[in-house]
Amino acid sequence: MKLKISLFGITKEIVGSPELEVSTAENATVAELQTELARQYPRFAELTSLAVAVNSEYAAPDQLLRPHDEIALIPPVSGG
Amino acid sequence: MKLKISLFGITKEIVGSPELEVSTAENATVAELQTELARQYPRFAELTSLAVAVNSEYAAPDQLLRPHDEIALIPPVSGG
Amino acid sequence: MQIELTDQPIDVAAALAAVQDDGAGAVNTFIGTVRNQSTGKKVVRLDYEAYDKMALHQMRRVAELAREKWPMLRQVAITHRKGRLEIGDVAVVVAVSTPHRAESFAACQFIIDTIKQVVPIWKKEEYEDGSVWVAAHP
Amino acid sequence: MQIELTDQPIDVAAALAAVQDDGAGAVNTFIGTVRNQSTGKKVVRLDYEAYDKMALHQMRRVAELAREKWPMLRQVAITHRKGRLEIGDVAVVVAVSTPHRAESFAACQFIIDTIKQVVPIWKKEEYEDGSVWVAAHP
Repeated sequence: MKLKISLFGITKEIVGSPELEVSTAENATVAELQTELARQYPRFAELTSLAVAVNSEYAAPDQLLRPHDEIALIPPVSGG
Repeated sequence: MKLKISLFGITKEIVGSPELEVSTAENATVAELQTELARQYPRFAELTSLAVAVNSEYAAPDQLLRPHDEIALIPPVSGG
Repeated sequence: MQIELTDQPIDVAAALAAVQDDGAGAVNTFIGTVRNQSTGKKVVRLDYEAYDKMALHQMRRVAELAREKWPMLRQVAITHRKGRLEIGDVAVVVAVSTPHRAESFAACQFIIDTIKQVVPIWKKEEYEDGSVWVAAHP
Repeated sequence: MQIELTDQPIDVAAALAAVQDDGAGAVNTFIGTVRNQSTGKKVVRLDYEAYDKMALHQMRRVAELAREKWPMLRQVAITHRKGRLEIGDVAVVVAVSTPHRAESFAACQFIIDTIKQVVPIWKKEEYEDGSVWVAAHP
């Protein structure tokens, strides 16, 4: 399936775009998505952390992804 | 010597005046003043505490008093 | 350091402005207001009486003590009200600025806690059926 | 509960007004401002980027979590700025009201500490000779 991933901050800079489309197996997990992204963008591995948010919540590694989920990469936050 | 004592809050109400004059021996201590006041105003003994301030500082019991000191009774404070 | 005792309504914005500092990333502010109840009784209003000279001196000392404990403290503003206050009125404002946030909380809390222990200001709570000098009796 | 994310200057007085409550005797406010330096480097300005929808959702969750931990919490107001900020600008305001003061400090500190951990907002510090996404790299 194709997943649209929203990008912010340094991940947006690394990819050079505010959005990214990734092809994964059906019912891929968050961990599988992370593995695929790390393969495509080696610079992600340099970050302190890189979480995945699904529908505005932080997602666990074993969470299953669906095509209509709102998915975003969350590099280390620094608000406040 | 004669000492002028400023009164506030409940001590002012007990005495019925914002100021009080007390006669003590020369070089009386804070503790001696407190004993004399307790004798004159038994209701002071009902208070949670009753400190003596000399020139805007809390005074220790053995501090010597002088006629020109600015002396005040400090019942339990409740500012803030 | 801005230390004030006033019988006029407290201007919180002025206290905040007083601690503004380009080297400070954190401002913590405590505002004490008059509640509509105290130990279960309905409060109608409050009267604060102050020993002005000593109150100002002791507030200054508390601020200095805070600066000794937190040397990175940038600015401190303390304003205490006196006289008659109605429900919701601001009785005291403490504002501090520090480079980082943890110290702003710690220093501000230390200042208000210490003010309540040492500054000669007395609060008389007025209820519908009487009044009492707070904390005077055990 | 008043939760906001804005690209306009933050109105601190509005946040304070939002937590006014006759049953609360204590208001604690944390204001985070842009410092002129960070880890020894001179900061010229900051750019804050936010994942708006999730940021608002997470700020709301932090406020709800605070209410679970401090059931006596009366009002909470959180406003975070985004976009370009200059030195001294307010980046975030957290204001809480509680009946007594200790809880106002604890709840406000919990909220700002947790915001800094979970709310998807990213700060880029601009120096005279470059810029960096704060905390992005170890």
